Amino acid sequence: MSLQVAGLSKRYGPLLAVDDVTFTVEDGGALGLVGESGSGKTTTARIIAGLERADAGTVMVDGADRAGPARGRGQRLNRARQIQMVFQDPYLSLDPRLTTTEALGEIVALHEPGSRHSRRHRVAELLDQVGLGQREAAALPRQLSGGQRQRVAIARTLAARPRLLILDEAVAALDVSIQAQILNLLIDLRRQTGIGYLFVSHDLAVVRYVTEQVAVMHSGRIVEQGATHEVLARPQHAYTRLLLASVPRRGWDPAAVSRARRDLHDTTSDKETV
Amino acid sequence: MGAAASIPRFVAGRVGGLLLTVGVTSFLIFSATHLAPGRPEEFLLRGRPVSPEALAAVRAQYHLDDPLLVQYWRWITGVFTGDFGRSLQFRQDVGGLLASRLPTTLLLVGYASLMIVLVGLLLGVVAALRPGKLDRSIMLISTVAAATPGFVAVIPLSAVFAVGLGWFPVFGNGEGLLDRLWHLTLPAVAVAVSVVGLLARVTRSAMLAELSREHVEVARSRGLPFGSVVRRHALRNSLGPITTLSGLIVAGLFVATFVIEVAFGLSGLGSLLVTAVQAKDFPVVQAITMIGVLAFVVTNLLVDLLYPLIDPRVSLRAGVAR
Amino acid sequence: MTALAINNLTVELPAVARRPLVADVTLQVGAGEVVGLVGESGSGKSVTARAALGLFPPSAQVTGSVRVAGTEVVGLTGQALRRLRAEQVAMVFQDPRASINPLRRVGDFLTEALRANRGWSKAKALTRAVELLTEVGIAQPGVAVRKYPHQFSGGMLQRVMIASALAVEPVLLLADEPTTALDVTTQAEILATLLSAQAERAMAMLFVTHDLELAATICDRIAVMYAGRIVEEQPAQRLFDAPQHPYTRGLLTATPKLPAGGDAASSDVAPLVPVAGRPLSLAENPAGCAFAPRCPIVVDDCAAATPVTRVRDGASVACHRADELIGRDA
Amino acid sequence: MTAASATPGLIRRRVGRLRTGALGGWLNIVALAVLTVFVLAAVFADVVSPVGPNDVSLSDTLAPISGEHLLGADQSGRDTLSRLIYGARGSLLGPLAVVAGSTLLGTAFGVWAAWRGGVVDWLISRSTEVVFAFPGLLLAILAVAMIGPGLTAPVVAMVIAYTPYIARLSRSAALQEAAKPYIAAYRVQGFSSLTIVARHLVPNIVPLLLAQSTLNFGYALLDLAALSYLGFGVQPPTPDWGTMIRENQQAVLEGVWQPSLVPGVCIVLVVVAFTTLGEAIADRVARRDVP
Repeated sequence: MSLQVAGLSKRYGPLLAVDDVTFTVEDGGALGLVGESGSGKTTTARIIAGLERADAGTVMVDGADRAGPARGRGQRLNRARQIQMVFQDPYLSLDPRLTTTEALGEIVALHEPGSRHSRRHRVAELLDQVGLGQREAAALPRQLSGGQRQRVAIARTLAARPRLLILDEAVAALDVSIQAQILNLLIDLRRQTGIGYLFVSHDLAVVRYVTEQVAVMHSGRIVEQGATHEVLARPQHAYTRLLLASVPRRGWDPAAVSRARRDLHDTTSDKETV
Repeated sequence: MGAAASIPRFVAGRVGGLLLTVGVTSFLIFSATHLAPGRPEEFLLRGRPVSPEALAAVRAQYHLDDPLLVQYWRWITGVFTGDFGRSLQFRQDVGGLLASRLPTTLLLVGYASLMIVLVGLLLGVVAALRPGKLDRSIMLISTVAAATPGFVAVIPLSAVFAVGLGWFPVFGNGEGLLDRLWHLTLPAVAVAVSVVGLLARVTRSAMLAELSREHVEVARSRGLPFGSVVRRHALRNSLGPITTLSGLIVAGLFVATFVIEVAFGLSGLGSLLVTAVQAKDFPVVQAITMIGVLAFVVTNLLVDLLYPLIDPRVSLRAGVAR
Repeated sequence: MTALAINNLTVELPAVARRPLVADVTLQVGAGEVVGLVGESGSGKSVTARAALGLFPPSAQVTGSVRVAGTEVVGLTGQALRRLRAEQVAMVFQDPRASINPLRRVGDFLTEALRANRGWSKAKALTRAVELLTEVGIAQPGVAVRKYPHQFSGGMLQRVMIASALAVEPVLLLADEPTTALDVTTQAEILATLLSAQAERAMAMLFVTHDLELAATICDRIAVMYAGRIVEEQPAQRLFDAPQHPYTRGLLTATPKLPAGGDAASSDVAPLVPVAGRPLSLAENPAGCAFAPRCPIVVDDCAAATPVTRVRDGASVACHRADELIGRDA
Repeated sequence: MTAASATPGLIRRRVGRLRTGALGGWLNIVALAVLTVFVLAAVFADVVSPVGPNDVSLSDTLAPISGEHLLGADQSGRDTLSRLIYGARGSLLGPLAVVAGSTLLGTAFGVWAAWRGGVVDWLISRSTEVVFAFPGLLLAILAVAMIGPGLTAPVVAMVIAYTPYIARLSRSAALQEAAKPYIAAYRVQGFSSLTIVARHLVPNIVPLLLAQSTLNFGYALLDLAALSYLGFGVQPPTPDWGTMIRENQQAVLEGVWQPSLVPGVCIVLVVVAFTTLGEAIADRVARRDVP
């Protein structure tokens, strides 16, 4: 199953949030969608997930456009099995009243209705897939740590056996030591199940570990896309270069970076004026 | 954004909204009393048997045969020229009746509002700034006060201050401003009690919410004197919710005073409304209800217009964007 | 003179947390020095930094000593505490949007401290405010002072915050995650502004961050906190080259990195090595080393006693196995 | 964006909520006890009441507190305690009906407006504004003028008057809840709108609505008592607390205050109890939202 996004646009009042965005995620592939806040990356992701409607453009999966509203239960479930989404805030993305087991059981019952025994078996399998134990299975979201909540959120998406997972800043709210656990979990899951990723992030270093392809967004447009290691090694667009230069590392000079940024803004639109 | 250009538009928008609301509510009030069971002319004629001609004459005099919309139109255009029709009960112009009753009600509302805002704000601010015993005592008192409606407060007030100590009169409106105020003191206190409690509680929680804001912590971390932090940040920023509530309170007072007028036998709009309802004197009921609604809507409009001055983030065009 | 000297500081909040928010912390910041305080959420780094302002959570129990330019801060109240904040220490907070009163003009925010604390006239304070805004790189400062916070971007507002901190002419500047709430490309500008102001005034700066890589690039020395304690402290470069505490090592191997010059074109990425387990919550207070449950080199001793901090060659480490680790790396 | 230092914020939130409940937890227990006593008295009035509510004994007119009349007797020589106990029925049932009706209607309208948005939202919001313009008591008086005195007209009017408050609250709560990613996650999972709203959204705003409805019970009781006091509510000789105050007010001027004060105190007690409980629930709701 490949995802083909073409000519996607979305306007909020005077703001063109997404401007003619086109890219493809191959079956089982992983594309990083990189940009800062306001770049339109999250809106793009939400349109693909079906949470927002695009003003123009198509979202093709297996030759069918899923940009319009779903017609009927069958189509809704079918789309759910194509694409699932993991959100940034692992606390707010879980119903606070439901334990892990209840939250997962509900989705399993929707997508694979069967005997109670088979459902329980499937829930156990999902918990195992994301590395959660008995304690976490019986816990409410507020009793779990950030990393554990994000594991629950991932398990919940896997319950529908989707072919593509959208990860919207899925590790951004986590502490570094936990972030690495979740990143490794994502890498392992993909290796085991062949699932594809659309990995939305502001963090180029993180994108490097999870994706082979990357698209850089700026002010609603994709300014550069290509193989991740290529783009990181030889960025073509000035904005990509700035983004790369902004990441602190040894010998990093913030003053030089901020000069580069000012130059870029002088040449493009200046959105940071007072 | 040209602030100067958008202020008239903002005001116009709000006033337009107000007119729409007043239009709809006035029609509801008018049609409601007309859909009521029992015919007004039966009251007019006091059940006396009359000839059909006499009945028709009465109906014609009060325009009761016109279609509802025509009657409504006649009434609403009259309202804007001060003509509220004729009272069935007193057989005189409603406008004149209202004019004689309105001053008492207005004075009572003003007097009570003053007490409420002064005492309520003070109690709320003190409670927020003095956690511990004082806060708890004020909260207990204002919780009880908020639960004490005027007609209950009347009992201890008149038992102690009128009957026991004899400081204040129990009945009557008084003559001249000072005498009137003297007569209205107990009623005003009775009206104010529950609302003071409410305002104190809201002020306290608004202040506490602001005091726990990060920018207040930052202000303190900059070595600003505590008094100045409280005044310039906590109190200043709680003005929004406090003003909104005060507006609602003052608007609602109109109706609260109605009950107290009855309790103290004051001849204001409230006592007039009660007798009018009992007598099915619809023109009076309509007029007073309409005034109650107008008071409410206009006060809220004033608060709305004040809001952009309190909170600069409120875009004049978009209204309260929160 | 030492700008900031924290000795055995412990901050407890029994009503909220079972373990101390900050436990037995000792840390110095010299004049003109930039010290990084690094740790994850709940590690106590912000509480430690705020201690230098005498800003403790309400009803906190505080023991130990915090000296700013020789003045003891713990127990300081009233006028003396205000003078400390007005003249010695200033802080740049994480979220400028939340730190500045949204209902008052930016100029008001900048001048109110000068007027209240120094008794300056409005005009004099405003002139100074405009100078400071110019220094932190705000175009048209004369216009900016008349605007409200919501009319600024986050990055610009953080510059206003920095200007207000500089107005104090502080001995010690505290920066609590000053770029975390901002966009990646804004981060460099804020840091450049902060660092140039620091260098020009030879201020001492305590820089609090969760980002070890960031701390390493801008700090002279770094202290790493875990569960309320400083587990390791070293000069920045050496901390990077030879981390000694297993937690510091874990943080470094768990942080995703961009390719360095040589292997840039390679598509092979060395896997991340995460730290196992999860951080200690405020409700947990196990005996012994707080990191023991997550530590790859844990031994029986670790759960028995809290490790003492040992100093060697300018590096201090709180680990039962520190000697072995240092010996192995040497 | 990235892992922020949550500590001071978290502490501030937790300490902050320790300070909001100014009147300790024991008050909640007292409030519950008070309400239990009144509800039991109302339900078992026939059993616990010393005499009938309308048993007249003219020789006991305005009798003081004594062994025979534990709370004295009124102007007509009726036992105050007995009238109080029977009066609890109407005084509590009226507000219950108002709260039940307005909560159901208000929640339905509010959630509908929030979830559908667009024209539905516009219509509901505008209608809400119109009803807002009527203070509850005024609407009730108007209803009495139309339909006549009794419990029905005021209750119906108050349901209409209270519904917009609940509608506005549930609309904004539902909007806030619907913006949370867990609701988005359910949409992506393929659940129908009805399932999401009924199984996830509404249950998550119920505690908030419960808090407001508990507070509203107190306000409705005050409004209905005021109507009875004006003579528009429960009609004599059926006992009602508001009516009792009205009937015995004259006696205050003669120095006998207990027949009117006692029902007044009952009103205050019950309203304080509902306020206390409502705020306790609201406090818990606020606490739940701190992770």
